[in-house]
Amino acid sequence: MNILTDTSVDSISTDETDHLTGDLLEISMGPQHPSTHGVFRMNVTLDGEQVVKLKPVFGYLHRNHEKIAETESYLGCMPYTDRLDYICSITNNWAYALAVETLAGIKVPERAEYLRVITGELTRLQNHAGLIGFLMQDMGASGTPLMYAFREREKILDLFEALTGARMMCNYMRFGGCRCDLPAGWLDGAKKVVEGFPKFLDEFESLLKTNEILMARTQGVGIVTKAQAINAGLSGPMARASGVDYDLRKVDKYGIYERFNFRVPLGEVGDVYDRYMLRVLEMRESVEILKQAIRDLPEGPIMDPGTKIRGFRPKAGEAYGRIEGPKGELGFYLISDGSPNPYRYRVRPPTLINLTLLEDMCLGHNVADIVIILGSIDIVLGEVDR
Amino acid sequence: MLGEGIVKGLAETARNFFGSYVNKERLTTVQFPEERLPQIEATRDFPFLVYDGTDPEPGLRCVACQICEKECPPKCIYIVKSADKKPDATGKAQFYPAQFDIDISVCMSCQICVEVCPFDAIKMDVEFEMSSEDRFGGLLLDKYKLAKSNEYYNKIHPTEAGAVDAALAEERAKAKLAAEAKAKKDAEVAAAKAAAAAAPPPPDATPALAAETPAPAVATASGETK
Amino acid sequence: MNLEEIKSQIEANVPGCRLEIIPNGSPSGQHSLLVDVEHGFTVASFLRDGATPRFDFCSNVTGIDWPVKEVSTKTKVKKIVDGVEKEVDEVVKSQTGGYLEVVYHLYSIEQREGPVVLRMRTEDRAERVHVPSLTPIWRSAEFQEREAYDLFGILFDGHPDLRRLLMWEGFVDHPMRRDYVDPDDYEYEPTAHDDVLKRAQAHRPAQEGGL
Amino acid sequence: MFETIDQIFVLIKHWLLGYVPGMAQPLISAILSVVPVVIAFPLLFAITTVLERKGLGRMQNRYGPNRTGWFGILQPMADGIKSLTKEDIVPRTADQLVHFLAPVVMVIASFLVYAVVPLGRNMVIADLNAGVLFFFAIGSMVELSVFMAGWSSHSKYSLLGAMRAIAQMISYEMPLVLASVVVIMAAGSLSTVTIVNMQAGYTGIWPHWYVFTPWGITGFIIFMIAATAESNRCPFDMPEGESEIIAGYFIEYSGFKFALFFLAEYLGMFATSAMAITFFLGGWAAPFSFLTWIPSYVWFFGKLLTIICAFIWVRGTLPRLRMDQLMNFAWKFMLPLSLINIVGAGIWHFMPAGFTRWGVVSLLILLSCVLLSRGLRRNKWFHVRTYRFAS
Repeated sequence: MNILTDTSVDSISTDETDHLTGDLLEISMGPQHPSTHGVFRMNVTLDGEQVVKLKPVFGYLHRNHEKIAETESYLGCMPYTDRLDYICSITNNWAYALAVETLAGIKVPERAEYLRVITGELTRLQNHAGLIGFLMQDMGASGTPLMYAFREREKILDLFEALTGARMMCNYMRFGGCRCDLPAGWLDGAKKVVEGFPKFLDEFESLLKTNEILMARTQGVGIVTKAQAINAGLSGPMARASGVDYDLRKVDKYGIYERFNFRVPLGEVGDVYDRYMLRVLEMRESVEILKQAIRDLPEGPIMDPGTKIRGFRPKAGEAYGRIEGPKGELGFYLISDGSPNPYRYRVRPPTLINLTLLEDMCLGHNVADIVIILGSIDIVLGEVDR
Repeated sequence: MLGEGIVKGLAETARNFFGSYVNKERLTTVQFPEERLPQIEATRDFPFLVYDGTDPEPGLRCVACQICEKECPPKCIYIVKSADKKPDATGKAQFYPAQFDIDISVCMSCQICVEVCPFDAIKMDVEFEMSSEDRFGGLLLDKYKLAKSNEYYNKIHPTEAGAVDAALAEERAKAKLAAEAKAKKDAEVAAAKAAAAAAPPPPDATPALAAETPAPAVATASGETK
Repeated sequence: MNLEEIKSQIEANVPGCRLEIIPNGSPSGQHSLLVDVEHGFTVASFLRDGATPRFDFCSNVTGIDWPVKEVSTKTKVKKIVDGVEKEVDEVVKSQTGGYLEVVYHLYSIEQREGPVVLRMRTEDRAERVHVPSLTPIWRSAEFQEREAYDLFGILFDGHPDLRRLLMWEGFVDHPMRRDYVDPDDYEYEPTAHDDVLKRAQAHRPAQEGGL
Repeated sequence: MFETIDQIFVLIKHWLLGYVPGMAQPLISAILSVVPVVIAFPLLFAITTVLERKGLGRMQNRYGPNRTGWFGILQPMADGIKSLTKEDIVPRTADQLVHFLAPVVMVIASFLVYAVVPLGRNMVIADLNAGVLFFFAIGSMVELSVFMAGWSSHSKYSLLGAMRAIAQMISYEMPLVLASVVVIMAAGSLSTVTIVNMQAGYTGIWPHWYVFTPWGITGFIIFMIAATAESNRCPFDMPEGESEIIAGYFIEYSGFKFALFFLAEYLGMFATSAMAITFFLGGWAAPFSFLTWIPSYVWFFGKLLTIICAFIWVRGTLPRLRMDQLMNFAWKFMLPLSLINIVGAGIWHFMPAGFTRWGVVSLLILLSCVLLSRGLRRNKWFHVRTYRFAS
């Protein structure tokens, strides 16, 4: 079996092999693997099909985002944040804008806050829809749920294009507000999409909710307890599936989230099924928020008139701003030394930190389970590797 | 009963299977080269340079101020400022870009150049079929490839272009008024030298704002009158 | 929740530790607590288990590089110049920085409080770059400390698995340091007008000759 | 007239054989029987690939292939040309000979089983009196070639895939055979032709298919589930599991060898479907007595296409099971149920005809089905959950 042993740098030694039960099999899942959601690699040691060791290997998509940002102006960093988690660029914009606003003490006009909530929640919808589709794809459902999810996601991306000009790299927010106001008829389109969305969720649920194969595959797989989740810094739906009641929209009440009436679903077990169901439930809550926000959207300016976008120089100091991104707590930590470029620009990537417990979750499970556990974490390599 | 959920799922896919034949909502695919989606007005991909009038050479609004070059996050714009001034579409002497290149293989379509441009000279295009066999040269657009007329801009982004044109017209009208006032004053002051100052200014190429005003004016051609 | 309160709580419970509140000049008002390296671990475990509120959630861990920087401050001093007393500007030059810093952003999920910003500083930027690892206390620091080690070269004592995270094994430098210089031997994507291209071109003959 | 159309292939064969000297007749006769089958089924494979891709596409709200030829009819030709012109890559460390032989063995085995499949009235290549036995014996050769492919590739993924495939195929061979035992009991013969003939009669307009008995329908369902697993179709496609072990045992194959695996897989699926038709759906027999004028082979291929469509439908809907769950299902549900089904068939045989035996046998099978599924469901992790919300 020597040839079958990986000899790469971070390969795991198999010295402790018990010769009575045979050799361990070491496989490298990724960086070229259809289910690692990008160029992610896991060095997996298998006993038969059971995982006895798993080491994630990062950095295949590393481009030193933080270093690039140190050479850019505060405005120039904004389009780069789109490319962190390229599925939900608008919430990345929001987190960065929030951090800069905290750093410089900028007030955001009310209409802009509403626009942020609307676009941000639409982002959450399309992210979660895509994720549950991909999770089913990882489970082997030959694309059908994924295509249904994408059909729905497409409508939201069309809205983004009509508003910001781009489907994914929106570059929509600015510190002090938003870049552009709604075009004519946009709100009606958004209303239609939002009202049609629960229909898609119902369809998706009747396709899969009571499916025996889905339940057998996902329940009891990749369990994270509440204490583990808090200690490992899990955030977003990952933490809430384990029963951690921590939604930054409720806790920090950033923006205008305290005005909206919505609930935070919590899981009991913390397995893949809970993570999947939580996303479905969160989508329903997001639809509620969107309905309220579209109803209440006030007129007014969308940019703080006192904020200078170009040549922006905040006072020396530092700030940590965080929002509840679709994937978890997305934070930006900025240090200013008074120059037009940030002295230090740090992204707190939710998906990287959610991966902390990957090995713990996978141990003792099968190869097939690794794939769905990874799928349920919802990683985007643009953000993990930055 | 075992299999209930499976049967439900089968019913759902069957519904979608037949639905895709009768319901246009279900079959959203667009057969691309033959069918095309209607152009969304806000769509953006790569920048282009707007020129007024019919000839791009004098009509380019760009005055090579190089703000976009500085602000461009991936640094894909390359500008060489001209040494001399040439009259632009309105007839005023302006600096112009001797060279204006955008490497669209580097450009990330963030439209920050559009936002920072004080002269409404650079705008976002919607043309996306730009594949080229030459990986480097073919994707490096010079100012002749980048220059597109204001009519084209009006066609692709009607609302935005309308607003820009209105603002520009207002600026020009203001500039004209100011220049007329100034010319009048000059005329009064220089009444003695009647031949030199009394000549009426050309209708379009009216001298404009004072040079120190940073407003998005097309031109600051006060040098002409002085 | 007040940073002063937490400071006094820590001082009462962790004897001998040196704490300092670093003020934050920005409107965010997120002041931070500088902890000495020797007591960093004890202070952190007290914050997680003993403090009120308990800071059970470590959100963000990152490194910052502060290279030696000369700061000149102008002060007006009365001096006797040429026998006459005059008010003269005197420039006092002082050095700041010269260390690497680790920042932890702590929150309390139970009490919904935070953030408490915890900082630790290494002695210098070259050799003595050790700080205690807080991974045994907060698991969430595991990858982030690895990243700080990778990108800044901060050594975390007590980290269970301190390897590079984003750069590959065998990479020598730490790219997030302020004085980092690109090795200049990557396969650059040629771009017209790019100074990168020029550098790459300038580098190529040397590389071909050298290898 | 209808008789002639029904027997047209047989008549053509006999007419052609008339020109052949007596000594060569057995050989030519064999060739004349084999060649149409070897042509017809790959053709069906081509049609199925288009059908599958278009059907899946429609289920997923998209068009599917529609660019090559009219409505994408020529897509399999394009695929075939593509795979023929692709480079044939053999890993350096692979066992070259076995690596080459594996797809060949698989295709040969897949073709051999068609020898006993009655495609229409008087249309069978070889009417063996142990035809069913032949079918299962040759069918298990596929396992050999799968293992050859998995082992010789010298890749970890292919090894995993081969191990999964062997475990799965051997486990599901059991219920597959046991489900067909009821038919053999009823027909009293191992010959496929006899089995079909036994089902060819009608009561009124209703046919005598075995599927219209309680043990028949149970046997049919078990047979179809096992056939899905045997032919590595979704939701039992673990040996390939493209999201887990990428392509399983044929991960290291490319070009035409890959296409051969693909072909063999579909041929295997057709063969087991054809056997299910033969055993339970009356083979080439028409479903109603007034429809017997339609040629028998049309009925056979019609039924085959229907079953293929069902396969595609299932594939478009279900996610994949996990290996251990798959094994549990085979050994704890399928196997006991097929054994009970045999008992049921026995009871049926010895009870007088009428509603009583319908009731007794149905009750027996239903009861055991419920009990067995409860046994599977006893697992703690098998419930629809409700969720609470934070206050």
